[in-house]
Amino acid sequence: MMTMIILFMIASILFAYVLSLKEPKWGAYATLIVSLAGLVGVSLLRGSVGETVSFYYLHFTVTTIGWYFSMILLTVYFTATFFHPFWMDQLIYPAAYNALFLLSLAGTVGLFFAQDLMTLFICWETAVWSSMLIVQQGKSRQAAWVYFVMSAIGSMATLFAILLTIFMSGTTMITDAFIYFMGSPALGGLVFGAFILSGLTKMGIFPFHVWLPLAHGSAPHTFSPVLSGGLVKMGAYIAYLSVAVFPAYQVFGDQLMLQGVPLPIYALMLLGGVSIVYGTLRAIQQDDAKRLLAYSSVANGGYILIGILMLDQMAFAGGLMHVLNHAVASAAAFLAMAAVAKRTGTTKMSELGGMIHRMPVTYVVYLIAIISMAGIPPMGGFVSKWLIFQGLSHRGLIFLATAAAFGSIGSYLYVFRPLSAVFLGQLAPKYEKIKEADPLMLIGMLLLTAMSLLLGIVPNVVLRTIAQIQIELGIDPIMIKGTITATQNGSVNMLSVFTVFGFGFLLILILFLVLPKSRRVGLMDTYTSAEFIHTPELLHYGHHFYAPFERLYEKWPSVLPLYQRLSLKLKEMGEWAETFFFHAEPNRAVFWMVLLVILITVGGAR
Amino acid sequence: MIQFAGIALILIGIYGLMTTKHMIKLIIALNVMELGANIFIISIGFVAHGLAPIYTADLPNQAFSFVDPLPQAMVLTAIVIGFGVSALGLVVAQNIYKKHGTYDLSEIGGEE
Amino acid sequence: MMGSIIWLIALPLLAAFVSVVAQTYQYGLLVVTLLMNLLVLFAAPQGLTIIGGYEPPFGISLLFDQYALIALLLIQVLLLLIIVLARPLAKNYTPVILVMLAGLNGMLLTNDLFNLFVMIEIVSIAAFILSTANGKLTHTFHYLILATVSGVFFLLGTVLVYAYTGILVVQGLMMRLASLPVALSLIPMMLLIFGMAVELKLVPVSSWAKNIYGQANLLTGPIFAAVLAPAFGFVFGRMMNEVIVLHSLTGYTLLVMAISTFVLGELAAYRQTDLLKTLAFSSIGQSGLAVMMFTLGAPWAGILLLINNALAKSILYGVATGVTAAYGNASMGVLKGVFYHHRLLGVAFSLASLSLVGIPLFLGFFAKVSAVMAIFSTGLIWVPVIILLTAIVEGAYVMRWLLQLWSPAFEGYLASKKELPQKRNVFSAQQILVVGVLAVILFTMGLMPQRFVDALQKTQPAMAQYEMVGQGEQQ
Amino acid sequence: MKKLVSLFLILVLAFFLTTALDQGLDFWHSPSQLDAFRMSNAFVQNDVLGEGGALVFGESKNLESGSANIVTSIVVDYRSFDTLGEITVLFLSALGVGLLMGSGVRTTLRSGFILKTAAKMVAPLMLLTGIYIFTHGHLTPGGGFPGGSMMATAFLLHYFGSDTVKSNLKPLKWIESTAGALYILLGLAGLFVAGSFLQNFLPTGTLGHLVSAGIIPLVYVLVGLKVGSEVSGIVADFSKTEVVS
Amino acid sequence: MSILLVLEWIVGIVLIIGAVACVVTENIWAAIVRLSLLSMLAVVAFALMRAPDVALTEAVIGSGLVTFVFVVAIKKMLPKENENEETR
Repeated sequence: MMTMIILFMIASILFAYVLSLKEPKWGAYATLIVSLAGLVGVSLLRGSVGETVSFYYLHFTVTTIGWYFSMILLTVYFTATFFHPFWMDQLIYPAAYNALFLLSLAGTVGLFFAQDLMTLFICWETAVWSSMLIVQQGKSRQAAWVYFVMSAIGSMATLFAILLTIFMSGTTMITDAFIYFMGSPALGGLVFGAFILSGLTKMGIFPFHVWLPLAHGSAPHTFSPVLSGGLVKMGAYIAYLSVAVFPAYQVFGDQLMLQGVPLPIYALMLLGGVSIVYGTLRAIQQDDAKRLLAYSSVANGGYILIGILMLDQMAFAGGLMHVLNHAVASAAAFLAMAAVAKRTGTTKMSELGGMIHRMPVTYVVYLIAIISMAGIPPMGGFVSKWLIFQGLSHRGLIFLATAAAFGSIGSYLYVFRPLSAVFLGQLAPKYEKIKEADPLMLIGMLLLTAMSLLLGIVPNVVLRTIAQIQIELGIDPIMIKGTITATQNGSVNMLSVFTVFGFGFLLILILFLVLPKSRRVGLMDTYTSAEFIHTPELLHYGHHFYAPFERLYEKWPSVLPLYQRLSLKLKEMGEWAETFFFHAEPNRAVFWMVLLVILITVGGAR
Repeated sequence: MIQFAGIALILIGIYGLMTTKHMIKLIIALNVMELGANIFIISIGFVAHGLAPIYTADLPNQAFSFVDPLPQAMVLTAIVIGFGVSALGLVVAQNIYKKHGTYDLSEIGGEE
Repeated sequence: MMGSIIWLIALPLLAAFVSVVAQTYQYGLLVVTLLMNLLVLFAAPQGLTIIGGYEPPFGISLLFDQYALIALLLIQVLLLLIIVLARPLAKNYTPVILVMLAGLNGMLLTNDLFNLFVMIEIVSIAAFILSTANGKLTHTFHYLILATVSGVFFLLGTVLVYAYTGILVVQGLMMRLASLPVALSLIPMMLLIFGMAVELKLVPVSSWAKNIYGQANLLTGPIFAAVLAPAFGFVFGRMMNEVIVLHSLTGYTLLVMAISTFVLGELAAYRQTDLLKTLAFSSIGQSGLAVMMFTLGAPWAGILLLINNALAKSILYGVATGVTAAYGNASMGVLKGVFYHHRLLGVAFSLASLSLVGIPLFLGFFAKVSAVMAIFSTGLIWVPVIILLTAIVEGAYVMRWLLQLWSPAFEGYLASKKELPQKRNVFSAQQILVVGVLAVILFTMGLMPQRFVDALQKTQPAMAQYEMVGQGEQQ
Repeated sequence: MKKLVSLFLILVLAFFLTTALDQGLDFWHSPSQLDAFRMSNAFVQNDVLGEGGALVFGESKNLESGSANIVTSIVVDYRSFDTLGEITVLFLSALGVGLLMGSGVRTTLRSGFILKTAAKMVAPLMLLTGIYIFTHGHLTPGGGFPGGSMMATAFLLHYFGSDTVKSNLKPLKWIESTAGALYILLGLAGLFVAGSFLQNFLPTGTLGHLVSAGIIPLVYVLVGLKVGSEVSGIVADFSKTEVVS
Repeated sequence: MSILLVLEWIVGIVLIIGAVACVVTENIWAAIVRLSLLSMLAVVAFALMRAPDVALTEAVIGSGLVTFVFVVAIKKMLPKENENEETR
């Protein structure tokens, strides 16, 4: 089965490429079919856990966690492909886009099924460079470059860790190799730190988050959902590997314990907490909807990292589930934005508004997505955030719990902004004639919406798989019973929650229908001080949306200048090297050679 | 003594290479350096009271020894190579002069 | 007899001497010679070939083993493809290229230290002459002075080796030298190392490469970066294997030189805004990496790096110089988006640069992995850290170029708004085919890393002896 | 400043380098005999193949090298391959000079009466000397390189001394090319006749006779011709002036 | 024997002095002439070291041809004032 999937992927990449050369649209449909086939194929693998396949120098095995992650990724990729046929004309190299899209899909799926460390790294890097080449087809070369460089920082650290592991343990199999470090904590710490770094960069954890807003913001609109919902989750898998498969808690067993969490892991969790706070605050500030969602991904990455690093009954389950919830929600949100961008040509909130009148279905999709993202009850996001919060408060990790709570509240602020600025408010005159998104796009978006809802109503469908993962890892599984999800602190029945919220919603709907209708007012249908307004953007709903907060951001510290300064420093060092060692004058080179000769002769004479 | 002269010539040549920017003088310094190297190499094969390594009719009958012929063979090669390089360097310098009107590298600057 | 390895040297020389008078057939002679050399390479048995009928250590002999085979094969194939690629330019320099070919083959085959010096001089002088094709003679002069100084150093080192050991044969010379007291062997070893440092582009003496490589044309760029550089790398590997005894002083000096070459070269490349200059500094850096591998006693990793670098650089330089010649300038602004017009060249260029950076699925990745693994076995854990940190810088500038060359769109706008140079003719179909062949070779080698990984596994126990650096101290 | 620093460095280097080299080479006491471990002993004794005995000038026959001048036997027999490389270096630099001097015509060096007369008288003499030197390379000091160069000098004297004779440089190229090719063919003949490249496959005759030492005189003649033509080529190229366009 | 030794010393010292003079001088013509003289001295040194072959080669190539090439190369380039006297 695995072999077939691999061969199918390779063949389909070539097929999609050749087809796209002929006619880009066909290639786009090919990506749709291929990713659907991949989804079906991988879903069939559920039963064959433990099966191993060697393909050339790559070794794969089916694990529950791998299956879980690849299902998430394939879902995101699959739903994104519904948009492809409509975007081919916006790309410079559509054929390359289609082929690289499938290549990155193959890379990510390969990553989750990797059995040995080399396969892991090869699949990882394949996904990175292929997605980098896709990102550059969007609006910005700079963004693609920053994405690559940040990824490279992570991957080189991981490569170091992987090679050191292989060298020390003498085996390349992930599970066998990492066990080696049980006996050597010092080296284990180094390997752990280096290995998880690629996960951190990929998830956009605090000091490495700079690429996310850039890349998400300027990637082709069809690829942003994949970046945020899909590729970022590769980082979660690395985090999972480095804490669950790598015996991190045992290796750090003799370190200082904070509420049962070793200091290094706690430090990482703090970084996660910082990401939550930082991402939330920055997201509030953004004007571009895609950048806003990107910063929200930073914040949600923090949740996922904290949850997975806890490695316990509740938060771990919450973290893993949040991977799915956030993937679905953020993909849906990005897709909704893509649909808007397709019709209007922009994602700047200050240029949009009132889209609900023209694109109601897209609005619903976006609404459900952000409810889930913010963790408001009836949607999936609530369950996972609730679990993480439960886990944190159970352990008594006050700071992190505070950060998580802050992030939840802050998320109301930022998810509401695009909702009101893009979809609500008044419709700009130039958008009077736009239509609802194409039915094919709607199918993709609605699939995700349905999943978000479903995850909110019956989270136990997913939690069952997660419980099995926990059992395989030897930690207490999350307790599930019918529709009740139980933890040590309490339980929640999402079905009843949904029923309550459903009643509430119905009530409001009835009131809305019964009460008199509000009168629609055009954007320009107003005056102030007896003057007509000629600068409509000042009256725009999204204009100075959070004016009260804006002063807070005036002196907001940014990390990007630090990296820019580092880059500048490197260039200065290069210049320095050029003037000293690469100066085009024979005298100087001879001088250096003489100096070295003297060094050696004098050194040898002692 | 000749060995010292050889080493000294090498070092003087290097001194010239380090201090001058005049192309002809650089080549001259290079020649001095090569000359020193050749002298030094020959001196390595020297044998006290040795004879030139040629069998002739009037070799002494009693025990004698030749100087080492191998370094001489090497120097023979080195001299010819040195000539080749000097000639090439000169022709390059000459062409640079034709283009820039000076032999001084510092006046030409980096040819970008 | 017909399959003797000596043909690899005799044939090009004969062709070179004949080609001076038979000027109409020069180019054909060159191609035929290279093809025949390939035949000889497959026909010749491995082993020691004596010249003049005198066994080593007395006579000169040629050592043809697996190592030499790899190097020779690489060089014949690359040179053949390059002269086809740069045919109009190569025609003017045919005798020089022929002699250089003989010198390269001799350099890689010879089993005699002084003969190695002669061969190195032949190759250097051929390189001087070729570099005049760039039209920037001050740089040629600079190169000439430095290479000649280092040649004198090499000669003195050779002679001192002879004075102390009485022999010149390369194979096994290390044994003799290692039995000498440190005070004696230090100076000749130092001189031999500095004798090669200029050609290896090691840091304090690599200034010539910046301009010779950085202002290359379609002929000199690929030849310098893809033929001469790996050839000298292979020779250095042979020397490290058979001749040079590293004391802790020379060893660490060499290591520091190699590391700083790698780091400073890549840093300098990072700040370049000229494609050819970028590639020039990248060549300098990569050379440092390969030297590092040979210094640390990991020849396999060094070989892989050299092969990868040679193949990648032949494509990169071929395309870069071709594009530069067509569009008039190698600066970032001029070349923005050119691959929109030349997609096949762009694909080859991308493949080569991905491989150069060491990104998986390509040969460079396996080279880098074997390099790092090899260093781990020497116990110097901080060296891989430097290598990988520098690899980030390397990846950064290579990707910046790749993105710049591929995307014609304005920054901040979608593809519909293009900023494109006028399309110019870069290569003929035949030349594109050559670039394609090179890319295919590189790609297929990346697809077959199994043997390299196997070799990697095999070299692990072999390289377990803790420190190659400082081995001379044991006596 | 720069000069002072350089001077200082050179002096430091001089001191330490001489000290270091003195340890191994012992500058003040030259050995009274060749060190036994040096391989030259075998060359001197013609004993590389292990069949040597006492060598007597004019009597010893069929030696492995057979040249009375041992330097010659090293240069042209034991290490003939180096010599091949060496003439290749000259060939290359002649090529390089020719390429860089590309478009030029013969120089108009002012040749006065003295030069003209001297050329007429000295040139044939020098030519003869040159030929003598390289044909007797295996017996007396000298050989192909100085002999060839001397021939070249003679030729150049003739070349510069005459303004009527527009000397054509084309034959030089032919000589150069043919001599080089013949050298390699001679080596290849060794490969086919005796089994290894550049092997001395002719009988080596009696030590000290003109016709002895197998291919050594032949090779030296070829080397002399080649060096002579190359050197003349280099110098003639040098003295070209540019075509005024 | 002692004469040879004395000669050796003299040649050595003169070689060093000559080399310094050759490298230090600002005048190119002087440098070339000194290089030529240095070569001649080296010939003597080679002869003293019992290397007649090398001495002969150095005499012809080192001091003869190299000097000649130097002179020809430079005379063509720097002759402006010299040529004025003869030709114009």
